[in-house]
Amino acid sequence: MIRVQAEDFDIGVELKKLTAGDASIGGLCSFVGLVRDMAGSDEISAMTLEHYPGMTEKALTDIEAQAQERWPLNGTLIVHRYGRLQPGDQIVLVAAASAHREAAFEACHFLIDWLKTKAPFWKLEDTPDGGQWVDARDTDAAATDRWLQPGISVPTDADSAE
Amino acid sequence: MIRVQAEDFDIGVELKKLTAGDASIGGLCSFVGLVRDMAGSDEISAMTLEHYPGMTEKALTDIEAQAQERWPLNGTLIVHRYGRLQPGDQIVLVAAASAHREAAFEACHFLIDWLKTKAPFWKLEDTPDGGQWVDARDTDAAATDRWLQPGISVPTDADSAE
Amino acid sequence: MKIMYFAWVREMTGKPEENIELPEGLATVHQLVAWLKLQDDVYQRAFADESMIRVAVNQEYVSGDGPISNDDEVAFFPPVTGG
Amino acid sequence: MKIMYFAWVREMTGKPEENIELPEGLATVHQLVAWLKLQDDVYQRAFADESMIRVAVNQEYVSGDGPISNDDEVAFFPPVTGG
Repeated sequence: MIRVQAEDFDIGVELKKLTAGDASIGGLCSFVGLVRDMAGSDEISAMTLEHYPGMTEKALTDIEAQAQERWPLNGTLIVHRYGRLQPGDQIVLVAAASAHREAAFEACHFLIDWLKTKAPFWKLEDTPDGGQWVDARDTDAAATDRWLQPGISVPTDADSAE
Repeated sequence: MIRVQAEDFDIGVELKKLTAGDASIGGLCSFVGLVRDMAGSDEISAMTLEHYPGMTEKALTDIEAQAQERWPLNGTLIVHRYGRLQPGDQIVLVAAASAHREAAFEACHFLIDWLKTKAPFWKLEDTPDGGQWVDARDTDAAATDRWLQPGISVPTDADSAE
Repeated sequence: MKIMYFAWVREMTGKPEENIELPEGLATVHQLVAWLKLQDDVYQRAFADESMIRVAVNQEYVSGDGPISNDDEVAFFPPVTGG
Repeated sequence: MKIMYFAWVREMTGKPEENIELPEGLATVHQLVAWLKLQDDVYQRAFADESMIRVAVNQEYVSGDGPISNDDEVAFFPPVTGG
């Protein structure tokens, strides 16, 4: 399930919907990204998230599908906001539910890593020197690439009941 | 922050409390463990969680302290239930908030891995053959041990702004 | 062809999108960029460092030699920074 | 000394806890267990496979040669299965 919206979201409500009625879920891992008041050494008073309507939804749907292909998941969720946000505001929620804890953790980590380099969002930060577009980071590209290594193990169903 | 209780918890409320008022948090990772209706091949109709009051709180406090020593964290949370639970019920919530996404993920993963082999809880499952104490699993011991490897990297503050 | 610009690429071209008639003989993204640069200085500046530009054709990432046609939606933008 | 039992160890001893006067000369967990086994068959059965028993003294994990004294709270239980 993916959603792109200007409004804030309630983590509890979102996760409840994701797991409701499925008692075969043993583990639910989620990650929330928030606006920090500091980035590097510039103080951030606010930021604006621009995105590419249409392509964003396609990209997020594709990222979810890839996670579900790699791990045995009961459900996944991506909610991403756009528009003007303040320090402390929630930007994104990703979550993965599985029978098994390792699958939930790895899939959730994968979702945010891939989203960061593949979903068409751009951050414009308000700084004391005016608006500044955030640069893409090498560490994010590396975080994405690590999921492409042949060594990444996909847990089997057999030996890791939650 | 740790809590041991019979009552259910609201993930959204708990996580809100954990991050409230701290705009230096960039990432919040959480994990919820739930009662599955199947464990191995036996159908589970319910389970009872016994614990060791006093030692439980000590053990959880110690696990939190170790996470905070290993990663740069703004906050951590462990809420664990005891008593009688039904399939689909929430058992445990662990969460870690940090400026950085990798630290939040790793610390959250560490919290649940260590809790599983160190916190004095025991699960008694109702099965068609009567009550059965759940056996400790080798995979949980291995998951704990991996955090003892000298190769486990602790992310530095420098190059991974959220 | 619909061309879209996002983030600082949009700011540099001065418009979020435009419709053009794709000239005969332009078959790849590279060729389209080269042609745009000939039309106006704003494209010269926006595409000065092509290594900083990402391209999507019909909302899928493509490389510079990706094929284009007059019915396509082509988008130019910087590396993404969401999440 | 307060001795506590949890999970199936509690079921096998038939009690969640008991208070005993620690006999002179018992200085380690191992020695306590050996002494308990002499007192009653239920301890023989509960501690039959000591590799399945974990021990905490004053709510901290200890090994079999961990020291004990009459003022301690000693707990015996199976490997934990929470989370």
